[in-house]
Amino acid sequence: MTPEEAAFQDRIDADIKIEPKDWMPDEYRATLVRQIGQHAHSEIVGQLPEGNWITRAPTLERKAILLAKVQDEAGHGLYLYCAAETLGVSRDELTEDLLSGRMKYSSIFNYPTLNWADIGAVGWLVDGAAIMNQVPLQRTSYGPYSRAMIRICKEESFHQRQGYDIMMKMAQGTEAQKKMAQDALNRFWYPSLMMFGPSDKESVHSAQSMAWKIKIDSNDELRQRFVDQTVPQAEYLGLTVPDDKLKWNEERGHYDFSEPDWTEFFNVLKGKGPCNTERMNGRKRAWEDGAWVRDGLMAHAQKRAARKVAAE
Amino acid sequence: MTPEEAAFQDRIDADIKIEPKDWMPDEYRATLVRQIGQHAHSEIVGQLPEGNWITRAPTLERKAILLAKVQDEAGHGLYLYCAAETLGVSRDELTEDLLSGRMKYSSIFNYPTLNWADIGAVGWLVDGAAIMNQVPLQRTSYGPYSRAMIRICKEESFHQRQGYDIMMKMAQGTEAQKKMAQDALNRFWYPSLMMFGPSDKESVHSAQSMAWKIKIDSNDELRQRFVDQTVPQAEYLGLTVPDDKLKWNEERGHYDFSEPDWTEFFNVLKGKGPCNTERMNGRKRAWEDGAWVRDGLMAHAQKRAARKVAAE
Amino acid sequence: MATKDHSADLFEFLLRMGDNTLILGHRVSEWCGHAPVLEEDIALANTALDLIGQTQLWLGLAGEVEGQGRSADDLAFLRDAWDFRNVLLVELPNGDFGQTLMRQFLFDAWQELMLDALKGSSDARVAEIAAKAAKEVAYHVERSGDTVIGLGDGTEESHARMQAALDYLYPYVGEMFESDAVDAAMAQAGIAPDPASLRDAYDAKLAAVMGEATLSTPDDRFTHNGGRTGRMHTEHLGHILTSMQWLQRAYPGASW
Amino acid sequence: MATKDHSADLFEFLLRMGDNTLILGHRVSEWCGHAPVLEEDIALANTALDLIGQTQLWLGLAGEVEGQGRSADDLAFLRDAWDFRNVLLVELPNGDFGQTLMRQFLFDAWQELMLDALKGSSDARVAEIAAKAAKEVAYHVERSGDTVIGLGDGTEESHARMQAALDYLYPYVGEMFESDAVDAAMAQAGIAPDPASLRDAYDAKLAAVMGEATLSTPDDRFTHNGGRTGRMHTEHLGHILTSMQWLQRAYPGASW
Repeated sequence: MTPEEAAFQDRIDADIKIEPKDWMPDEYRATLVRQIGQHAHSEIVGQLPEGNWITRAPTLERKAILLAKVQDEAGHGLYLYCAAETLGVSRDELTEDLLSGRMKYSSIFNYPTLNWADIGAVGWLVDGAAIMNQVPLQRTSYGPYSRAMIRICKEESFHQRQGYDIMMKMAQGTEAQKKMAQDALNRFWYPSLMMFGPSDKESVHSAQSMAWKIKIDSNDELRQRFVDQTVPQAEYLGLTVPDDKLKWNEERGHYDFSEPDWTEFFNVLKGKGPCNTERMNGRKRAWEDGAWVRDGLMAHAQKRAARKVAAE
Repeated sequence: MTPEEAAFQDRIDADIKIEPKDWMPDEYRATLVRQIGQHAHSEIVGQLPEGNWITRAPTLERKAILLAKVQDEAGHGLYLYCAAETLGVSRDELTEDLLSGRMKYSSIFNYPTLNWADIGAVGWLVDGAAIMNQVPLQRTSYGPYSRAMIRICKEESFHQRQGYDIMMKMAQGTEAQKKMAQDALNRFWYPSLMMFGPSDKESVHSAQSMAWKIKIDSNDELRQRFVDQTVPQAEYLGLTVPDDKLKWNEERGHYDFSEPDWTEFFNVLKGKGPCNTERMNGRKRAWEDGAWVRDGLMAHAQKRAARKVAAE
Repeated sequence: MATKDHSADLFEFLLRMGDNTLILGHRVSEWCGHAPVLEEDIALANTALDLIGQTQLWLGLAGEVEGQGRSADDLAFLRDAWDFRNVLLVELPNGDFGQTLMRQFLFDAWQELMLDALKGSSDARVAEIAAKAAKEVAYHVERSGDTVIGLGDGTEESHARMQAALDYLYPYVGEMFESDAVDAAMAQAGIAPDPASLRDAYDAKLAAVMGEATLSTPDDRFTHNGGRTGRMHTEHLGHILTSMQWLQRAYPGASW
Repeated sequence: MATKDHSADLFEFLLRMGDNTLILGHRVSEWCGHAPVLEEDIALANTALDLIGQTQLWLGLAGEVEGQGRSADDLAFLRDAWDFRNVLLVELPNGDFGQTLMRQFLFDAWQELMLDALKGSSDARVAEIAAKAAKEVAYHVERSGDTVIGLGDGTEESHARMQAALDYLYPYVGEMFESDAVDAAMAQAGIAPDPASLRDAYDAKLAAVMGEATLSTPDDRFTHNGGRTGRMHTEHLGHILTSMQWLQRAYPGASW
């Protein structure tokens, strides 16, 4: 470790935030760009499965809530792209990386939303898992990222409650609604467990990231925490978690549960999830169809600036 | 009148068909091209208001019937373009004329189909009026046109019966269905009357066209015939024709009825009907988006022909 | 408060207000996640959200005035096309981003004037909704106007697209200023202005924005109509309803 | 006839057959009036018509086998997405004309083989429907195959579009050849072939057509699935149903 690296690590160990102008190891910067960028992209792509139900939301109130939520997600994307920009990478560069497939987004958004209860499940399970991941990141070592996470977590927990509220309505509703709720849980349970990533034993980057406080808890710890929190909620809803092996382990003080199908996880990561193609095509189309708008607004801004100079 | 013209007129007066290779006056040819082309375009554009309900047809049977009908209309378009081609104008030329607005299609297709009963009304009233126009044209002087009309009329009367059958179901259905049926009649009555064109008194071309047997009956005669036929059918359905002045005139042996709003007619003709823009945009898009298909198939045909030559 | 004698007309007026915001809100919400730039995704979602919120107020009051126990949701999700009273403009397809923003500006500019007048309504409930909505709409019209200007006076392509959008949409503008017996009753009762009385101010606003945008407003004042009277909507409305009303139609009586 | 013991499986099998033709028929019918050339308008309408006609037969028999009084229309218009049993391939959007025809060919080629086998079904009703449908499908596959060849071996642009269509659609092909307990029961009863048994002939057909079309079939045999078991459809199916089922949902119990 060079003296610079040692000083850097001392600051982190002392819980002093790293700020954009501070020296930092290249690998720290690169890891952060990858992590923040991927998170930002997830917020953007994450609009699509929910957007799929905006035009079919069953009441005006539900439609308004869903719109507000999707708007928040775009806002989160914005915070995160700004945080990434402090590391010297522009939003357009990150977008190009997303569209070319060089950067990823959370695989969960490659699953379809097929009935209205899915919108509840996305809030309850997906946002629930996201919060589980994000809450510790409020204490992450990089200042702008930490501050973005603080803002985001506040809104996310609101979203999670709204999602749970939808599930509650559905679980207490008609037979068809109950069936929708169970169907949603069946389809989103394992993909939600996958959101924490494969077991840390298999993850190469984890140790360094944890030392740098870019990553705070292990994937398995977070997954266990999620299961422990979610199972009683499912029970309260009267829904059945689709796992025969799910059982409270008195000794461990945790639930035992089945691992998700990691083959499926890696397939989805490779682009073979149910919706990868649709999601990427959706984003590509938005970007390509919007080129004339971005160009037009840019040209106008330049004209205005030129006129202003000429007038001075 | 030149001797050629006189001989031509004699043939027509003797009910001998004019065939493609026969001599004919330029104006006869031009009038026929305009009339047949406009009729062909009407069949093509006429697919759109009905197509608007294919994806929403209420039963499998109704969907099948509607598909068969729309398919017939495209087929009619094909017969008519072929008849026009015998006069030396290609289908592509006619299509370009339609898309550039140089040629028209029947204004009735610029009215929207807004509820399922409209599909009944289109069959009953619009096809009904079309048949009224077309039956005499089976005897028109130009052979290919006459033969096309004979084939078309057979199918059209079938369509009209199907339309009336829908109206019957609706008129005998629930309160909402009855209301749909009445609403459809309210909106399609006057546009159907307009299908016969303005009063002959105002039409400059009529006399010559009638002498040439391109036009057989006067617009007003046909309109009266349509009203006389349709009013009892409406009564049988228990529907009210939206005309306060409608009344049986014992002396004339016909119904007295209100003229349609000819200002509206001329507005629609000028492109200001409710759906002119949508219809033309629909056709333009089909044509432009399909260019690569036409080019591709043409290129393939040429390659095949070239290969065949090379193999010989 | 002047409701008793005018309740049928007031109901109709409120449907017109609420159906406008409902259908436009629906259209705008179709953009979700597909805007040309992230800030626009946020702005479009925000606009849709405001419009749906206004719909809740207008249709909520409409149901109250009607007095037959219909909620805002009942009115939104259980009427068929012929019972809708929105102007045709708001039903038209989104087209490209330019067409969507042009439609938005043409509507926002009208809505701003209408709401401003409604703030002085003799019906306190109407005045209250108008006051709340006016704050949101002031922001909408500023934003949509700026975007029309930016794209109109942008590149050659953006200018051409915005001109095409204006040419396509302008023949639907006049309907917002048409008056009928309902409007006369509302005007007489001091509940709402005669829409025709708003046209001059609207034209001035349009001239200013289109001038800056270097766009030509068509001379022809011909207008399509039939939406706000329910006489004849476009074919688009029925398709909107198939999505919008799907769950309520497929699962009648369920609570969401 | 072997129905008694297998009626639940047979019902499921018949839904798979009928939902395939229903959903594909619906998709194809969306083209109405918008094809690149008039002959194609006719051909597409004709294909849709045949598919809807086959749907009436398959779903009609399904309702009969189920024995709960549901008609073909009830099954088509009153089930929600999760009860549909079509393969995902037929739900996918039309895209451009090339994508529509590529999807058609990939389905037609399977359907031809399936129907050919079903003509020898131990269930006379199934055999009869298959015999009728096979005649129509022989024409479909000839036409869609010729079009795939014509556009694949056409211009540079048409070639590129057809290759893109094949790349997009091929990962949905495998689902047509998957087998489960339902298929095993059908095969054992001699009612229907094991779908997997059709794959070799399909691959040969595909190789021949794609060869002539100068298109490259992807090597990867990965397949999306979930449609024919009902485990997980695409997001597209729900949107299809909003249109398809609109009138039956909005006006329950009416007769059309």
